[in-house]
Amino acid sequence: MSTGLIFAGTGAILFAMGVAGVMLLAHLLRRILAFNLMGSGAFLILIGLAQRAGLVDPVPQAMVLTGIVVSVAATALALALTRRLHKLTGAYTLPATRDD
Amino acid sequence: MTEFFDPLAWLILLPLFWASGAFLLGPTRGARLAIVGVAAQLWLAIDLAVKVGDGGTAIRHAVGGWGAPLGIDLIADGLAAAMLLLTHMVALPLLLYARGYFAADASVARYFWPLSGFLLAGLNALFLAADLFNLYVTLEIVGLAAVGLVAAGGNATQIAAGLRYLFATLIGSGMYLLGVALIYGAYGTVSIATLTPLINASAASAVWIAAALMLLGLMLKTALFPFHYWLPPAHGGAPAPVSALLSALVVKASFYLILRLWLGPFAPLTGTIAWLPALLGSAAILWGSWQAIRAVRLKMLVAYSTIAQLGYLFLIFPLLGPDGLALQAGGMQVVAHGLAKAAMFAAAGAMIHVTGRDAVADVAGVASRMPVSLFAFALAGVTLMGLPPSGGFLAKWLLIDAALTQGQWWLVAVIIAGGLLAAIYVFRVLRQAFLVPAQGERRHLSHRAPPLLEWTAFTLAAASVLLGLRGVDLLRLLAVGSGP
Amino acid sequence: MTSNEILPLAVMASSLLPGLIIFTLPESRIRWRTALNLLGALAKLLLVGLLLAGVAAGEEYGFRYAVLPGIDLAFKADALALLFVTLSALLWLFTTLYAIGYLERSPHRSRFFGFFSLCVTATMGIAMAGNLFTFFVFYELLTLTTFPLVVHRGTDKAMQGGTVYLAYTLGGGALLLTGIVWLHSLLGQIEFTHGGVLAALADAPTWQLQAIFLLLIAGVGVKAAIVPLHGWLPQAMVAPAPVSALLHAVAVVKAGAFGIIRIVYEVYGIEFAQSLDLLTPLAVMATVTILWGSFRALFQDDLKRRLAFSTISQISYIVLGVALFGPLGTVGGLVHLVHQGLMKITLFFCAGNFAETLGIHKVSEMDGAGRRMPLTTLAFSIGALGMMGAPLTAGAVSKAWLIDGATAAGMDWAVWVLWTSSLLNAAYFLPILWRAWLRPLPAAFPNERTAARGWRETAWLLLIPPLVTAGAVLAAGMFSDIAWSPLAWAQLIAQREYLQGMP
Amino acid sequence: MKRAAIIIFAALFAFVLIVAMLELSALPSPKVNLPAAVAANMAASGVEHPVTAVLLNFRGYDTLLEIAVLLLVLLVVLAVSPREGKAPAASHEPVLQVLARVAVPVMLLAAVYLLWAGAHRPGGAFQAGAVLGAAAVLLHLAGLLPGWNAPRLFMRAGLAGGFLVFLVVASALLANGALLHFPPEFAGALILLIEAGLTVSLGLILAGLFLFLA
Repeated sequence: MSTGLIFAGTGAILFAMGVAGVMLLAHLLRRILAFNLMGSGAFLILIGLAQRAGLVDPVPQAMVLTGIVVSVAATALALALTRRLHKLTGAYTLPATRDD
Repeated sequence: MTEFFDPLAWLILLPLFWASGAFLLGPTRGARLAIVGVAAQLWLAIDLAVKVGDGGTAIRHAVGGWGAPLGIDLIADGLAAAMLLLTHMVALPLLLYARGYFAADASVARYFWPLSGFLLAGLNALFLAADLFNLYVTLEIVGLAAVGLVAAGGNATQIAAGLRYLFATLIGSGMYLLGVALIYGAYGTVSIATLTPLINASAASAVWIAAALMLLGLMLKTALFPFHYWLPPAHGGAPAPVSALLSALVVKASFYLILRLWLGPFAPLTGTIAWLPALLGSAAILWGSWQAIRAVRLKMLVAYSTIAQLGYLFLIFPLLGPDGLALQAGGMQVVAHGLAKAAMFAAAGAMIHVTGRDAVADVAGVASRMPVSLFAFALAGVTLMGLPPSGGFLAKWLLIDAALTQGQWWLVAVIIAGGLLAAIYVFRVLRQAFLVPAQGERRHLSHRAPPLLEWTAFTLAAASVLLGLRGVDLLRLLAVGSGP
Repeated sequence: MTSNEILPLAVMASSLLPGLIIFTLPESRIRWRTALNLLGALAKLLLVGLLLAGVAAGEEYGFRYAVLPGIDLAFKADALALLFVTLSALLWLFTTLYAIGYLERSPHRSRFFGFFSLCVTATMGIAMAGNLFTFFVFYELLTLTTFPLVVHRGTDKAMQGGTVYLAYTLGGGALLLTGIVWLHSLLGQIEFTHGGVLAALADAPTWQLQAIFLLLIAGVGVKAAIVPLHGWLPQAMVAPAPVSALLHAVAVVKAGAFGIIRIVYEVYGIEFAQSLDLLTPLAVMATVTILWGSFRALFQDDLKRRLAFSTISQISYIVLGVALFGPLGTVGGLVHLVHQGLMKITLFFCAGNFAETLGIHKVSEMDGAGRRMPLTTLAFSIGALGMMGAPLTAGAVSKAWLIDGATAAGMDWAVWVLWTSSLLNAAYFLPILWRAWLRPLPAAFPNERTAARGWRETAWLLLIPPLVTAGAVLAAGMFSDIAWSPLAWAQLIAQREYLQGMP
Repeated sequence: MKRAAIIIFAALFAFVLIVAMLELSALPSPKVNLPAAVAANMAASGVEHPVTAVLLNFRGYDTLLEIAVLLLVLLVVLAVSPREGKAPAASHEPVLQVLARVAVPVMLLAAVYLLWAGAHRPGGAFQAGAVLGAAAVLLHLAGLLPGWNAPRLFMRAGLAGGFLVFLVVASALLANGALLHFPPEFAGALILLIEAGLTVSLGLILAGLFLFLA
């Protein structure tokens, strides 16, 4: 088994953990971390799977760089909203939904 | 080699320019810049639709001059051109509406203009993209800009709705991204045109997983039942022009992408499970309508109606056939609902603006005070109910025709039931509006709605109805570049 | 565009444009509104006159506009269309005059007259529809434009009536749409053609064609108030009197009956419908409706409700005429479309006058009304006698042709039905006439306004329309043999449907 | 119950995914060979490092949109963090201050190096901008830089400037036939121009994501 595949396999586990985390964790900071785990998992698979034969492929690397910036941006947005919510409601969890 | 004023490139560049410009210049001049920019974009979209429609073939723009698969291509076929046209036909009246709506509230307006610019840029880029990874980036622009617009109001409900929406959209794009990673791993490319001939029914299981992940992620972003939980608070809680943009356009973008993938690269994989989206779509129609019927707040009613109307779009998947009826029905429904729902949110916003209250019950007496807004609401309702001569009616006709041709009787029943349920929630509002209000309640109707708010809503509603008379033209455009 | 294309469109525009302009007029511009209304109505009559002359001379009027691939918005002003168009255009003029008088000083008149004009436009569209698609478009438009009129008063009771009306008509619309699209997917086209288009589908499974027939008839049957789809009609009585006149005589109920005629003659074709065993069930349905409506009318004390059940019964005369399978019955049904309109609008005008002038809403309050309002009561009596089929009235002519048709078709039971219904009609109309003319004046009418308004009997605008339509009832009865009478026109149509349609 | 179901489902998903990837690795290499295409076109790209070439030339359009994402997120952060009155003064941390006074000049130097190095080895505008942003955050944490108020025109120009430079270059190149179609002879210079602009703006944006909230 090549290094690339080990990375990809780790990515699969991280992604699954991230998804479970986003669905299960109520605390918003934890949920944001879980989301980042998901992203990292996907990035690892993108690079690892493409390089399973051991050759370096610059295209997925560039994609991952782009993806990281996007995910930084999304994380910043989530943190800013969480901070604002905490300031307004004093809670780090989402209020229960009401249909109306 | 293309000309300098290539509409494909400028449809993406222009909104980015005016979004940055609006940020630099501040809200007042930013608003003017935005409206001029969107007007120019509308002209470009019309120009593109004419070119695509008359030329009869898709138009391609190779960014960087490399061409796929090394570079990224932009492709405008009939479906993309129709979506771009819809986007700007909705956006221009809505931005004018927003100018009136935010006139009193500079703090929200400050970031509305640049954010709506980024949203439009993202939508245009998404409709034109022909590269799976590029699509991921455009999806994120659209998703994050939409979340921003929901949250920009800044009160606790809006922030919470924004966060809920943010997590939904991030899980959706995360699943999509994982799918892209697997596809790249399997085929070494993310260009849709290059991929399409490579994928067949004997593809590796990783490709099947990728397709499932991408389609599911996009369904989450489209708020298909049962992934709809995030939509009502987001669309019902945002300021009216934002709700209108989101309901009319943003959810359509991810649907557009589902359709693209379903008909394109994933076509060999999806044949056997086409009934699943239709089943979920049927559930969406019934559940969304039911929630709209019992909603207390007016904007919630409209938001749940969006869930129901999105359901219709997913009914087309088992009906996609060589006759193209189902695809035509889907395209017609996207355009008709986009115009109508924008109009409905705009009209509801104008009513709430004047009455100062958000409950369906408070609409009583609006018929005599705001006839234009009510008329706009009613015309939009005609489209949602699928009554003639609206665009929604043509969509329903085509859909029933497709279902009957394929012998899918249960879909006919769902479509008919959906129309009647829509009538219940639309007439719930109209009935209330015609009621003579009790004497004490009149004081809430003290000031008049700005005419700009009322008439932009009316324009959108009238367009959704008049679309019913131009059905042939839209279908001719949709046919360009579709099918084998 | 040729003049033969423009004329049908102009007929529709003559009510559409005034309607749209009226919406934008402020409430206070009474003269403008009145002028626009009358100008539109007169222009329409003039245009219809041109069409009538042209069609009688064999000209063909029509217009097509592609909406979907293979589906057109198609209009054709043939003889059958013009029967309905002429009736509606004529009655629209009188109803407008009446409504102007009736709604004097009440709020929201711009809205009322705007939707009123749109209703008539939709009716014209139904009459001149060239295919089922176009028919459906205007059929639903009629539903939408009548709703604001039914709920016009804005009271809880009006809302309830409006809701019931919508529930029935939109439900019917859904059935109709299903039937139409089903037919379209089988046949590929849905044009109205003399002699029908369905014979081409003779190979298709019979059950499918029968099911489609059921869907289509149920769809239009809601508006035609065929039992058991009639529940909305008595409820919709909460609307103002001019709206009731519109619902019962000019537009809605008529549109349903007219739809049945088009479907039987020009979609299925009378011969083909007969071969599918569809006409006898239709005749039975009509019979049940005729008897049930008359029977229920007997027990209504509310005057307008009694009239409403009477409408349910009378409209099915038309359906029965269609189902009798023969030219005589056809003529009877078609001519009754016109005659019933004339008679029923007279009755509703008069009922409105009684309510407006004396506050009378119930049959039991009618005592002595004829002494206080002799002219109105005279018009009412003519209408009522016409409904009973008394000699020299329009009703007598239609009944005679229907009975002849039933005899010729060998359906003797239908003759008995018609006679029974006439007896029932007499049983629920004669007591009203008796009370009005022969009972002494009561101590006071429920809400008499004659003195307060300075009227001799009632306002002129309320009095003239019923007198004119009552005169028309008599004229149609006495001069039915001359050219241009409704009967002559119905004979022309029957001739075209039966002779030209056959290979 | 729900918790257990999700965990089991996630584990199952990871397992299936790994199996699928193993199956994929047993198949022959993909038919499309992008690394070869990148290598073949390196000469015309204007830079020497393949990742930078993909990032700014072959797939430069992705990067353009990615900067748009960052800018738009900054706007949302500004929108939801309305600053009432003056920004709070930062706390006084003597030890950190010493560290910051030493580290920040080194970080500036590192940023310039990273920007320049991006052309032929790992590095580039984003990395350089990240270092700049980190320097600003360090200064703030050390109490040497107060949190930022809602941006004035000058600051807004700095935040959006890099993106606007990129946008202007991208659209000007339409005259050369396509969006971002670099002529090989000017590609290197134009890419350096874009990267320099981006470094400043990205530094400000990343710092802003922290400091506008602080």
